[in-house]
Amino acid sequence: MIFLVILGFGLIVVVEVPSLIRRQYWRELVVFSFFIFVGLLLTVFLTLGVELPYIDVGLTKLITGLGEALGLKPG
Amino acid sequence: MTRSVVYVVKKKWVLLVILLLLSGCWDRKELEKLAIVTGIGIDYGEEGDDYQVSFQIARSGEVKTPGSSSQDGGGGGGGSKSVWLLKSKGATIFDAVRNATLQSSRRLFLSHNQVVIINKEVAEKGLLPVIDFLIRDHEPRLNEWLLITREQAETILSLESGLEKISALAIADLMRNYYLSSKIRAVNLHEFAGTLLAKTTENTLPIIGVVKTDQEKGMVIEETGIFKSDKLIGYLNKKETRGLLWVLGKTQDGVVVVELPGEEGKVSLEIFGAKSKISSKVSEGKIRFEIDIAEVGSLGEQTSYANLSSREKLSLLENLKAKVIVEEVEAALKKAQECKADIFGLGEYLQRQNRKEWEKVKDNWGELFPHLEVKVKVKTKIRWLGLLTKPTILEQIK
Amino acid sequence: MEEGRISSSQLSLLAISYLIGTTFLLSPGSQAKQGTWLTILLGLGEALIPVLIFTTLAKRFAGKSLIEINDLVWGKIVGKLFSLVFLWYIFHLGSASFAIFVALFKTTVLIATPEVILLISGLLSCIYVSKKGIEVIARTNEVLILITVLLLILGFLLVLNIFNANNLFPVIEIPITRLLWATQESSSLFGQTIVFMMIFPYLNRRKSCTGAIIKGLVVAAILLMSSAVRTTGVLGKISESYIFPNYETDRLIDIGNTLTRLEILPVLNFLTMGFIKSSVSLYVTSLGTAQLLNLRTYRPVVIPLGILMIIAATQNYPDISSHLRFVENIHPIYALPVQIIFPLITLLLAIIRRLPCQGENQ
Amino acid sequence: MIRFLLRKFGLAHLRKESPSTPEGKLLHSDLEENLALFREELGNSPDVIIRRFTLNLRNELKSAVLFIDGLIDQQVIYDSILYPLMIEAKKEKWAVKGHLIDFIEDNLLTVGGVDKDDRMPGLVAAVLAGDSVLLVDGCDQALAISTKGWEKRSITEPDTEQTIKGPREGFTENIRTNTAMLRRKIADPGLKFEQMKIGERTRTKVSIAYVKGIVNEKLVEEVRRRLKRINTDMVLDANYLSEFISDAPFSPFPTVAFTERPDVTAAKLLEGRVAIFVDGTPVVNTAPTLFIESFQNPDDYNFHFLFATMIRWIRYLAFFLGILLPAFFVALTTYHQELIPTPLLISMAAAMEGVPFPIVIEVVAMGAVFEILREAGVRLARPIGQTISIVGALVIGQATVAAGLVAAPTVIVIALTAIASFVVPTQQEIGIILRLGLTFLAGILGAYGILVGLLLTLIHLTSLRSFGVPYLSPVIPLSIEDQKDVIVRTPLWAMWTRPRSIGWPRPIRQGFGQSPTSPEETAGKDWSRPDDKKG
Repeated sequence: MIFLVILGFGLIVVVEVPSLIRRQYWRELVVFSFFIFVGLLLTVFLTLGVELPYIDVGLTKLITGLGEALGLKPG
Repeated sequence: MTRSVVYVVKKKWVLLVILLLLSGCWDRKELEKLAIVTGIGIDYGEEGDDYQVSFQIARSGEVKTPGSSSQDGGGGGGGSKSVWLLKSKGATIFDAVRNATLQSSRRLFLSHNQVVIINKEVAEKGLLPVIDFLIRDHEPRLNEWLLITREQAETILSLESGLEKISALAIADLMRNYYLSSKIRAVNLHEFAGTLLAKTTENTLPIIGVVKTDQEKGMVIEETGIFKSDKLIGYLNKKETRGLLWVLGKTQDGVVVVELPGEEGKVSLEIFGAKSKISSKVSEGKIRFEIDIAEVGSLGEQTSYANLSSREKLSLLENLKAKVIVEEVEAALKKAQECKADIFGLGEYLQRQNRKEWEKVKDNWGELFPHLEVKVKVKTKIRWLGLLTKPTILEQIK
Repeated sequence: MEEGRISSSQLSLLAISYLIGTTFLLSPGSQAKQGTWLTILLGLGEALIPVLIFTTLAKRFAGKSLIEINDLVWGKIVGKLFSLVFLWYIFHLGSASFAIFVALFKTTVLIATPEVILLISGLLSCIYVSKKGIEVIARTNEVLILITVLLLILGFLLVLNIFNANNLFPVIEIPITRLLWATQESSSLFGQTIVFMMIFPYLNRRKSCTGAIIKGLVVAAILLMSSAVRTTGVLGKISESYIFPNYETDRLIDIGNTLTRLEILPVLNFLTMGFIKSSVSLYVTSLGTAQLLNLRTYRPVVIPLGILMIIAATQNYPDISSHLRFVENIHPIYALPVQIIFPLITLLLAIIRRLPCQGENQ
Repeated sequence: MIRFLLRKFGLAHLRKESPSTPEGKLLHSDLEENLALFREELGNSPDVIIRRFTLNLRNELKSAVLFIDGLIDQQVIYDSILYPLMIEAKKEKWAVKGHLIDFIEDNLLTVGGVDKDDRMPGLVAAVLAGDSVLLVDGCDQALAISTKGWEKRSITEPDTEQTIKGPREGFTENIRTNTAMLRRKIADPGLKFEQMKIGERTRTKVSIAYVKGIVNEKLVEEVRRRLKRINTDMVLDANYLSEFISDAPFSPFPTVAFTERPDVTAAKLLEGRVAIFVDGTPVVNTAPTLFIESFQNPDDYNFHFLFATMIRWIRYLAFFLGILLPAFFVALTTYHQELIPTPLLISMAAAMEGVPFPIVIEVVAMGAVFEILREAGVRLARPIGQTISIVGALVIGQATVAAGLVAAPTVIVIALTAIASFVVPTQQEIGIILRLGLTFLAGILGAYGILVGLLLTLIHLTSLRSFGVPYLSPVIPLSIEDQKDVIVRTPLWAMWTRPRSIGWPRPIRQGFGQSPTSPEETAGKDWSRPDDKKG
């Protein structure tokens, strides 16, 4: 499974990077590789079954927290 | 530009192809690997509260149709019966459904299930635990018909229909053609569930039974069961059932038989359609309902010798018919009030028509309903006489 | 960065699809029971406030995207902060629409198929169209919206035989406070059109943005209201206990016992709308990121962001009902800063600072 | 990207290399030497004929006519070259003034096209093109006399584009004949041909045709540019060019259209398109090409418009059936059985009892079988081909079903698809590709797969352009007035504008409101074209 993930990402890199290099888009290349790396990291985590936090839950906590801080009643 | 764009295209397809190679076909269910369930019967098992669910499965091989060109339908096993009755036990319905696959070589496919037949005991204990799976799961259809039976549900499903190869389809058609007699209260799963959510209205379901002739057994819709929330508590006979249908405005066809005073023989008047209008009045804290039923029909048959084709005779008949209808409705009302079950949905009319009053009474509607006074007014018409002006008989014979 | 130009009518069509993209499935303000359509109507009215605010902002800085406006008005750091929040919001919207459709498919059509496959195969089209640029998105949308509207009308005709007008009354069954909250909920959904702040610069007639967006809003509202009426009319009381009321309505279609179980068609049809929503979100996120980091082209970041988006989709919510609660209770507040507060204070500061100075945008 | 790959594989130098061009050798004044030159250029292949004779004007001169047998018209050579030079020249004593060659050209040769040249390449080219070269001893110049004439196929109706009503003529292999046929259709001075030679070795005559005043000049310029770009050694058919000049070379959708019919070409030119004639093939390229053109058939305009409209809808329907039917079948029978009405489902299940393979496999396999049969039928001589395809189809269809290898519904579906796919000939190739892809997707993800496939296709289509014109126009971007020839085929008198996306420089095609009316209404009506008045 991990192998497939790596393969997929490798494919994307192979497909995207050459044109960037050819046009000397170094800045874009940096950004691209950063995001790709993050994506790869998260995907690997997911495939390894690491529990990542849920967005909605986090936002709910944040906003209710804010609401209480501001002394409003939470939605 | 073009080049890079096109290159993007190629890239995507490459990705897609790889994706497909990686992927199998998860949800594929081959048509010939399906056990097409047409009817479900629900009984209690012998011991305790676990269910015995019986599935009527169509043996597609046996159901010979012009479309099918493949010879002697494969796995069916030469049995001439075109359906297979499969019984399985389980703590819950879903459990039983999955346990069924211990016996069946094919995956049970519920999407084409037509009827759910539920044993009386189960109905008296409450239907909700039974129907929840049927609503929650994506496979069963919401417009499958619910029926109650005094027999074991499996016996009903094991009955042969006179005409159809698959009896469940026959039952479904019975339900669809309820209006021919207007003595069946046909309710499908969705309607039942919807009514369960209603604050005041109570459910009614048809009761199916077995009719025995000397050599063979057939099925028949006997009467209608009254529910309090999801529990079966009472019954309406055929007459009362039609009374209910009159109020619900579901009477579209059928026959009203009246006797002419002073003449022997009967006259059967065909119903061409009826509308009902329910209005609620509140005066000095008492709630009154008025049910107006407007009916149009024709002279269907006469077994008496009188010549009825005169206006006054017809209006007489109209009055007689009106009387019969009133009787039917009042009978139904009486039964409903005995059961404290507002099967007509009068409460909702109250809610729509005068909201405040409803707000007050909605919580003890069950207690209030039996003491409601309901006025029934029926207007009937006889517009057509069939193809005869007068009985085909010479006056002087009689 | 983006060569394409779109007409204002195309923009309205985009707005329509963006609004009904996911809303069709989990209909907004369904807590208002029979009053759903009413809350949508009120929500539309309320939504005009944010729309007018940010379109005024857009007109003031003609040809500038929200990111650039933020930089201009707030300077580099604060501006980028605001832009970041905005981009996160859009990104979240996109991932949410992915997630909702996965939920739909996992519960209805493709039970056993792993989410990843659904997500990736959906993402392919989104990446593809986003790379093609706004022009292609708009044109693709033209076709899809046409089909959608046709199918909606068809859906209406097909349920006429089981439509029961009595279910529509009484209109208001819930306390007024909840009604107001539901209104706020639907208005916050309409406010999502702020996403087009990134697309206004590519209008061929820039001044027409307000009209275009409002047209889109109105049509979308009409569509949503009609579908809400249809749902309540057909399902009645039970509608609020379903997760996907619209889907259930189509499950009930039964024409002469032959035309039954057509639910797959509307599902796919809504899916196309969701596709547009995800694509626009992905496109805008990439474009915004590119502008934020002053890249020369946004195309390289599309794929990585897309991947992040579907990862976010898998991590969006533990279960669909909790997401419903989120949309009902949290989103209205969560959307406030992005939809109203930031644009408003930006506009005010711009007025105070007399921005844009002459010759800065013309 | 291609450049990138080439560099990667070190093939870059191949692109630099271009066929060598022979440098121009001058003629000598001696006849023998000149002939020797020609021999070394042309070799002494048997079809190169050198006819020596003596030309006697005031004194006897050794001369020769050189031509290639089979490319020339014998009659012309004898009557208009040899006879005057050998017989007429004797009759009276000429006073030769000026240069001898000029004198001959002016006074003796009774042929249309004669031009003078003193360099080998031009003359050799002329000889190869079917002219004959006259060499006179003592002159370092030669005359290339046009004596072209060879066997031609007569004008017949094209087999690929048959019509029920309408003209029965189709283009031939000869470019002159073709251009002439077009001239006969359009007697407008605006109709222009631009000749150019493409192909280093074949030197194929290619001419761009367009109607000045209707066509968009930029378009013509673009076509010229793309044709000039081409640097290949052979052009044997119109496709040799279209593959070089199409916008999206990888797209399966044709962005350059083909036709063999003069009437179609004329119509397209008058809509503002450009046609590219290639010598040696009856096929003519027209551009820009819209997707919708595949559904517009010449007969649409030869029949009553209501009927034509109906037929066009049938065509749309058939196109979608041909692409989608197998996919839908697979999706329905393996994923969405709930959509099938119960009785039908049961009977289908009965039909599929005991069929060993998954339906996807069945469908794909049967599709492949059908394609094989079709190919065989096309390539073989017509009578055999038909028998083979029919018999094969019948036998295979019957046998497989009877043997229970394939379910009857599958066969029905495939057959229907096959028939449907023939209705829109120009989109057949795409039909095959899409059908296969969608069927696979349907087999894997059901209707969702189909949707994904269709989405990708739609995106691709919307992003396509043909010579700058959006491929899907006038549907996307929508132009209402062009729907007159898309959704419906309105009466011809109602089609008073040209397609917006193509013929826009001169939008008005004809006077407005010419619907036939009663004479007295028609009386004082002005039917002259608005844009004529303004210039």
